[in-house]
Amino acid sequence: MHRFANPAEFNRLADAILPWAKVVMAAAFLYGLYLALYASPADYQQGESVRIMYIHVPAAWMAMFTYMVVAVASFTALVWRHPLALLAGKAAAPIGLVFTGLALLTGMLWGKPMWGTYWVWDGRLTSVLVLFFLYLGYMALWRALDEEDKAGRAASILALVGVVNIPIIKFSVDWWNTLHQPASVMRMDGPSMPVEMLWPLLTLAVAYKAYFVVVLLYRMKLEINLRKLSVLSSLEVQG
Amino acid sequence: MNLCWTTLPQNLKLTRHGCDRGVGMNGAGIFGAIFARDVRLAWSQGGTGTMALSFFLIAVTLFPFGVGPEPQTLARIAAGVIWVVALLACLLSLDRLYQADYEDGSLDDLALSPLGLTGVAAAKILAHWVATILPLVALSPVLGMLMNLDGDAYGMLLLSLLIGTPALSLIGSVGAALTVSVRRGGVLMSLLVLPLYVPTLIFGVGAIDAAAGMTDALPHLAFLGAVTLVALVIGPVASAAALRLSLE
Amino acid sequence: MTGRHHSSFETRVLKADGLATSRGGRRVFEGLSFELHAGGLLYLRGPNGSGKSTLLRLVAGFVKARAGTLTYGDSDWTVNAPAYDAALIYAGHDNALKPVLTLRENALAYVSLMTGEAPAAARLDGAARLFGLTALLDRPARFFSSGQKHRANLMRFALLDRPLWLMDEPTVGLDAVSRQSLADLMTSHLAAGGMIIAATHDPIGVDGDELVLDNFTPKLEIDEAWL
Amino acid sequence: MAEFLDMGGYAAFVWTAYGLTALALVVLAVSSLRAGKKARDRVEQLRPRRRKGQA
Repeated sequence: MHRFANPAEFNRLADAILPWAKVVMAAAFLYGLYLALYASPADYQQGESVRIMYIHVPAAWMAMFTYMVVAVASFTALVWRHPLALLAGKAAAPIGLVFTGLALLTGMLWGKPMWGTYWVWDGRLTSVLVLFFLYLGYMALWRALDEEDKAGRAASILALVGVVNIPIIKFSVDWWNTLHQPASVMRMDGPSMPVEMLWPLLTLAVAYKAYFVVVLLYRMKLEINLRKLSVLSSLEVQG
Repeated sequence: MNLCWTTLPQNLKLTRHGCDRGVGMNGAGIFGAIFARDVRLAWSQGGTGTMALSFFLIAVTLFPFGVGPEPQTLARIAAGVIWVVALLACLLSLDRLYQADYEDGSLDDLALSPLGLTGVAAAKILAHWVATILPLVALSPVLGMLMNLDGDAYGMLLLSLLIGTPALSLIGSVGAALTVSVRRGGVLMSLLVLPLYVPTLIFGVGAIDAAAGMTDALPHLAFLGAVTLVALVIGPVASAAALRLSLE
Repeated sequence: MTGRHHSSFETRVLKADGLATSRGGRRVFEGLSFELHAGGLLYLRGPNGSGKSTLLRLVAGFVKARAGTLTYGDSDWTVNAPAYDAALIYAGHDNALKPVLTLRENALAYVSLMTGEAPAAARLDGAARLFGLTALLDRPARFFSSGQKHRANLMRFALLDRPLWLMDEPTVGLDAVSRQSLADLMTSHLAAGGMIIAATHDPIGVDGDELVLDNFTPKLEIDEAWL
Repeated sequence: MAEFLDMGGYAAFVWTAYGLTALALVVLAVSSLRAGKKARDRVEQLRPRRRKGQA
């Protein structure tokens, strides 16, 4: 079995990483929020509401990034039958779901002042919505099958099928978006942005990533202990 | 009669070794047998053929009651409604694609066929598409009339359904295989599969609207075909992997 | 014997060495070894849950072995699927019959699934006669009693010429006549050089070696790392 | 300070967005941490008894 296959080895690694990740997270959040809320200019068009972008875009990025993590974990779990990789997928998915939910929420709160309606069928927002359903499907499949190991591998297959389809979905939604509504709402996230706006965005992106590492390790520890519990209780049953 | 297998090549076409009358082992024969049996079952009593067709008819006729009978309104949403309902009919009929075999134990036999589970899945998907989806496509012009679809779009309606619906069967098959051991897995399957149907729906309807609006529908069809090809690569392989899980 | 033509199998040795597997997260057996040669019959004994069915499903390629090797001649069945060698017939608990199809159609479907060709009519009738199902050949399977369904499922052993037979509780629900037919079928298969592994409690009347699954229960239920 | 809080009239949207985001992230982190601790404690509870049983 691989070096990281047993939980004790993983816990040691996690305990080594956690303090550093927390420090980076705290620093990046503090500095990022300072930049985002105070030390960056308002947009000439959107005014102060552009500040919502600083937490909307990182959330959307992390929503996508987390699904990639789930897909890689699923691939490892299926190809090398690695039990911890299986649990990593299960641990990461809820975080991805929260990021996706936040991206949608902040997208709506950003759209309302500008376009007068909360929901705008903008290409990127719609892709994030579809991603939300992919997360729901993955997590529902984990719970649907009674045997944990089978449920994990079934969900892993779904994640791999999903990750192959994500670029196709993204492309088709953007295509559909230009077809029906040429003006795009969220143009403000490309590098074409003024530098003063890029810094808060990147800082908060780092903060979100560090946050992801911290919570993923928390949830991995949780999943490992839950697995141990089911193992121990199955032994109790046989006495 | 002497069975003289030594080592059999592990590809689809397993040729007979120079036996005098050994039992033949041809992959095409096996594929055809599975296909024929599934098409037969789809249209036998309790099969999905009639069910999908009647759902398709009834569900589309509901829309005029909902949005009102004005021809302009119906015409504008005709392509979208027909495609969405065809998609749902496909999803409904896929629920039992593997579950029936799983419950009566014949999934074990399917897994033991020399064709291999990927070939078996491909045969069953093709049977589902031919037996359950083609009738819908054949009927779609009638529903086009009901929905006052633009006159020039009928050809494109058929063409886009023909090119796009195989992807629905292929991806839906993966959902069916993943939920084969789940009681009432149909609801879960739709959650797993519907997000993956979005590209097919967008390009499918896009082609029809382009034809109706006298613009070039070719790009839509090209992307629709591309999505189906990707589904063709993923569908049988992922379905076989999922089915192997349920055999353990 | 009824019109079952004589076939001789050029079979290869089925060798299991140190097999271990787990099912439902629980280890089932460990260090299990046996050897089966042409003409050999192996009975699997042991209480329910000791892994009789799991071992049969492992040999059939449905369950993956966690450790150990299983070779059939030069083909390693722990690596590539036994299905491709087309060397075994597996009959599980369920009777794999489509209720809508008649017995003839079900048999035809099974044989063409395994070989790509339809069975000879004489052979199909012979198999039906063997299990006393001639009258039901053209009736849909949904009218069959469970005993008839089970006998219909056993017909597969008379329809295909394959060296290795895997039988899971074959005698369940069989009356005396059918039990004798099964015994005769098995005897002639062994005489022709075939091999059989049967998980069963009651005696079928054909002598063979015994493998008691209890001797291979795993020492450690779950590996230490997860405790 | 008041002017900062007003966010150019968009106070409601900006602060709701930031507030809900902070809330969601904190709740996720804390619940994950706490559930992990609870599960670990129950594992510790079960394990010694198991070892005693074996001894």
